[in-house]
Amino acid sequence: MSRMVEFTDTEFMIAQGARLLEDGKTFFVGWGIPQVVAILGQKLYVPNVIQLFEFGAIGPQSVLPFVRGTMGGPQNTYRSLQWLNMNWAFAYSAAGYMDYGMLGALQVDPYGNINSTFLGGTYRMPKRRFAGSGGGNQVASHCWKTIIVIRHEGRRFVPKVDFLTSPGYLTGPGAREKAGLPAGTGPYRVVTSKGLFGFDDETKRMILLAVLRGLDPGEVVGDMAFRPLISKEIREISPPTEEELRLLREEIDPSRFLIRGERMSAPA
Amino acid sequence: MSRMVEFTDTEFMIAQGARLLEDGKTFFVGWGIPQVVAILGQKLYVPNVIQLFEFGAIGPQSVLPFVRGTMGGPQNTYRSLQWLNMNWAFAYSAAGYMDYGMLGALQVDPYGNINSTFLGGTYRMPKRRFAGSGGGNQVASHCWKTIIVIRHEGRRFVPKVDFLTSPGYLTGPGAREKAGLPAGTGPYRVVTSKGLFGFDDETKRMILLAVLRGLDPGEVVGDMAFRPLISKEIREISPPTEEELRLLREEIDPSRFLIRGERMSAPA
Amino acid sequence: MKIRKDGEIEYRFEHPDDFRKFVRDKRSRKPEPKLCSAKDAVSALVSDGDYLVYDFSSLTRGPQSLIREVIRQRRKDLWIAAEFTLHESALLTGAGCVTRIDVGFLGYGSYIGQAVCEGKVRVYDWTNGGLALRMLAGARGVPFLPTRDLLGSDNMAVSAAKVIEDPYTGLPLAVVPALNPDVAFLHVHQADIYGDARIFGTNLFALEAAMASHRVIVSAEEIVEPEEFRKDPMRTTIPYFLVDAVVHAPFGAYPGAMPARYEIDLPHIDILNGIQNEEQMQKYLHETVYSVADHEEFLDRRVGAAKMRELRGKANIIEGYR
Amino acid sequence: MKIRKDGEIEYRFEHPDDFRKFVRDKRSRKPEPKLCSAKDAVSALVSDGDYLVYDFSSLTRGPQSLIREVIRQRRKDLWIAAEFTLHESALLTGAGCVTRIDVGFLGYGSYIGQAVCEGKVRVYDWTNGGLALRMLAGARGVPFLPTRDLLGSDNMAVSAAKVIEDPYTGLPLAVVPALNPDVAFLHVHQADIYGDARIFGTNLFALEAAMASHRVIVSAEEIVEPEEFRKDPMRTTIPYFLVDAVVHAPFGAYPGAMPARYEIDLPHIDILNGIQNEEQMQKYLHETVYSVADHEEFLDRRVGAAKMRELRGKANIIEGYR
Repeated sequence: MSRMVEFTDTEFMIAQGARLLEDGKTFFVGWGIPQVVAILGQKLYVPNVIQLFEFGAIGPQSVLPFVRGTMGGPQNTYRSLQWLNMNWAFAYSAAGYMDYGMLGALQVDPYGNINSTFLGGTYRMPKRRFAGSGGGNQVASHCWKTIIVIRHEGRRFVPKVDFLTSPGYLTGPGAREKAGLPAGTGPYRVVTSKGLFGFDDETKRMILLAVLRGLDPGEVVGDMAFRPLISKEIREISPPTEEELRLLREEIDPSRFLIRGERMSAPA
Repeated sequence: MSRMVEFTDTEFMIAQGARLLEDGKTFFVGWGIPQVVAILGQKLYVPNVIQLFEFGAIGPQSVLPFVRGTMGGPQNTYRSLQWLNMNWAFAYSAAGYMDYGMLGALQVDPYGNINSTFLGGTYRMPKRRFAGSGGGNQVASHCWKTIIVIRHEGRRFVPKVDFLTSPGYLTGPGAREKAGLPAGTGPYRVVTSKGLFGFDDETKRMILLAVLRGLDPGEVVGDMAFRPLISKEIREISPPTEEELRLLREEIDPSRFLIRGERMSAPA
Repeated sequence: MKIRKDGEIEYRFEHPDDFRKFVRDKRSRKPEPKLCSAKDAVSALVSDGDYLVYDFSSLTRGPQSLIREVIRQRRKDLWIAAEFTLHESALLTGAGCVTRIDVGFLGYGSYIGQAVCEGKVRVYDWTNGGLALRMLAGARGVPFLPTRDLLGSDNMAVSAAKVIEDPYTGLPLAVVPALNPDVAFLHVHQADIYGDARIFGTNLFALEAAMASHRVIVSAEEIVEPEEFRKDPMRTTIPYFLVDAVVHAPFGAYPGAMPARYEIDLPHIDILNGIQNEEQMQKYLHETVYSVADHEEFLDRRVGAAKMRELRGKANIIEGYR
Repeated sequence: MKIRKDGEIEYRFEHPDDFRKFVRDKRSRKPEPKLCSAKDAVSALVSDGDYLVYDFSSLTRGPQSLIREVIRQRRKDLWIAAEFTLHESALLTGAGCVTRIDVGFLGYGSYIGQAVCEGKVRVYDWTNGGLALRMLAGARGVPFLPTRDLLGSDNMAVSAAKVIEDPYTGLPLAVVPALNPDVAFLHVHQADIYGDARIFGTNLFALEAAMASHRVIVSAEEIVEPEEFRKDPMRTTIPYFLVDAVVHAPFGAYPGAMPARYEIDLPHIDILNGIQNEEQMQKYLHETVYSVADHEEFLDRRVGAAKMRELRGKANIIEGYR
């Protein structure tokens, strides 16, 4: 049998995200994991991707190693094409210049609606309160294709989000346009720690496209609180490559601040 | 009898304008004569006036001599506090930061409404077409006190302007507010080549406040196509001082590009 | 009246004509020396119940020394815009200074989340883009600005954003009301004694906030000659007539970073992130704020010359920051 | 469909979703060399019937060499925004290139005024502020922006500006529709071969126009290394992915001035201002445009090295322009 690769769920999500990027396109980068996805992708796969940050950095080329807590600092605004401010950053996305956006989520529903605001209880009296939208709502509203990154825990995939922080396809086909959101936009992929989902063209519901090598699709969707669609042929996702892991662990995040997580393994 | 001073109507209007400025206030400067008014005023009377130009120069200290046709060039953006753009310039005025504005006019009506667009005929088929608003409409709408500078020719003072380019008091008291224009704004003074007009608090109609020394108020208003109010006591305006004329002729506009005009004289 | 109610939602709103009158009557255009201590600036310009905004974040170029001074002076009932902010919300809440927060991004560490759950502070979610746009509206003197986000999200329901029909296309558009804060804090690289200020690098809405606010306190790493600004007007972020007080505050962004000046103090940030309960919060506030008289003493006794040297040394990326 | 009618008023308007799709499908984000001749740029990117905008004015940093190339190629039925413009409107009208003008400020010299009276060109008065705001709306991807001017004036009646009621105060507000031009011309101090561009000094709406337009032609006094832009991102006016063509055009603003590079040629400007009739106009166009193959030959045979030396020498104010 083939050699097993060891990695964390975060490393797997980051690697998947990096592989999804398209060279020569623009990428609206959210806080945290997306920052590392952008760096890894630019190093390995998409040298000409243009990163954009909500705080006004247009096209930076981040300095390595990634220093945690430097959102907006010299390391991740280094060698930008242009330094502006937040209203200009969102003008770029609102006018259609941002091809991809990437966001984390606490909860996601079958239509890719994102909750990053609170869990349980009510808005006024939540059980647990989190950061909220930040610029996520703008990213999910403006970017042509939004990629959601979420740890694969069943309870995170809910029929209805506790709070709709950032719009997916809302209630289904045509709902975004009806609400006034820019036409032709919406969630594109959901990267999890076990697989990759897309959205069905007709129903706009989440559909399983691929799973980590060695995993059983049935098990992957088994514990989800809603039943996603399942593509006829499920692709297999190779685990993080040696090169991806080396870059992540040695060059990008040697302090393991962002890449740490649950240990996983899969056949190389 | 006292010595007579010789000057042009333009020089007189510029001198009057310069005397109206208030030190330590902001002044939205329009094209042409207002530029020279600002320079003369800053040199002689109001060293701390902050000039603002629609093309984004905040607080420039113009270089002498005034070079015609350099609107936006290094000479009249020199030593600015800040260089921005047009949308920011009008943000300053819209948010209430501009105390005074100064505009020229083809026609003005009893309420200080300004026409700088066309004379005669219709908008589609005018007899004579001119530059139009430029930024004049914004200046007259946003600034707290707008000063109008106009050559004293009867036909320019009309009951109704051929085209309302920049708003005065529109149809009278309360009309600006009713139209949605910022409260408490409006025309403040009308500087002509023979006298100075203000606006009656109650009726918002133009009222003669002062005339050039030696002129008869009755004659000044005699040839106007509408009958302005006349203040109980009409002040006397001294002609351009030696210092004003020296600065204008020797330092500010030696080429006499802007200050030339009809010859006048008055007792010193 | 600057606070409005829309059902159970409260939002800060001022009629543009009222703000304009304030700008006309109360904001001097005269170049006057405004250099003063943080203590004097905050006591003169920040009152209980004020709405406060700041730029940039607690990790980068945030006005941390001014925030600490507000805490030291125990202001009450403040309303803040937690725009791209992080620890400020938690600290100001822990110190009992803040009762309402427009979000934004609610920072991290579990303390502030708990405070919301326990009803210690009332939050209104506008999103970062929504708050930045509200500030732009306030700076442009218009009562609202339209945008094609927020639509379809629950942020619409918990803020005073509304949906209108675009008169040109019939499109539903979200609109947000102008925001004209009572006070804005801006920590900058350079300022002169009149208030002309320069920020190097990106900013959230520095100029918008300065134009839209009733009062502006600038804290600066360095005080430079007024002449410097007129020699390079493209570099001016804020002109003096938008500023009410200038505080000379080297290391004013500490424990955050000041781009090209000093790096972030990560161990200190970890302490902040680790604050879980009231006891830890009060201990932190005592050590960093209450037990020192001012920012200078804080640097002296709680940070130290060696640490500052170290952090300065780490700030090795200076390209573009001039 | 990019032209709308509102009664007898025509205005340029594009649904924001249509412009967004164009941006997605037709505007490359790839760094590709875009250096080309004015001839190639204009023939490839400017078509009959296009809506054209430019920044700054014919006296200062205007894209005069590009305007002359448009005339040389005898484009027809153009619609221009005469924003803070001066002679361009007259020249383009005299050359039969323009049929509609959004005003702005209609320049001077009596020629253009006569053309309007004779119905040679159709004008729509939006005011400078109105046009700048339309450009900002186009750049921000919203169908309109509100403003507290235009109200009560006749410009409302001869443009497609409308009055709406503010949902927060009930105030009447003027709104102007977004403008998304077909082409924007920007003459800049420095550009690289990909299109990154720097303007020194003030501008009208350079970034707004570049973001809001379908195609952008940059003409530059100087071509610099791409590296230069990334070393000083605060100085970047336009990033490369907003630009379609880069033309190296020394003295491209002639007879106007290029701040800190060369002064205005006043005698030439006097000739322009003196144009009163068709004969003088055609004579001027023949001498300065039709009878020379391109900008280089124009400088060579119509301006001359001595004059250029003189104008360079007069540009003695360089402070701040870097």
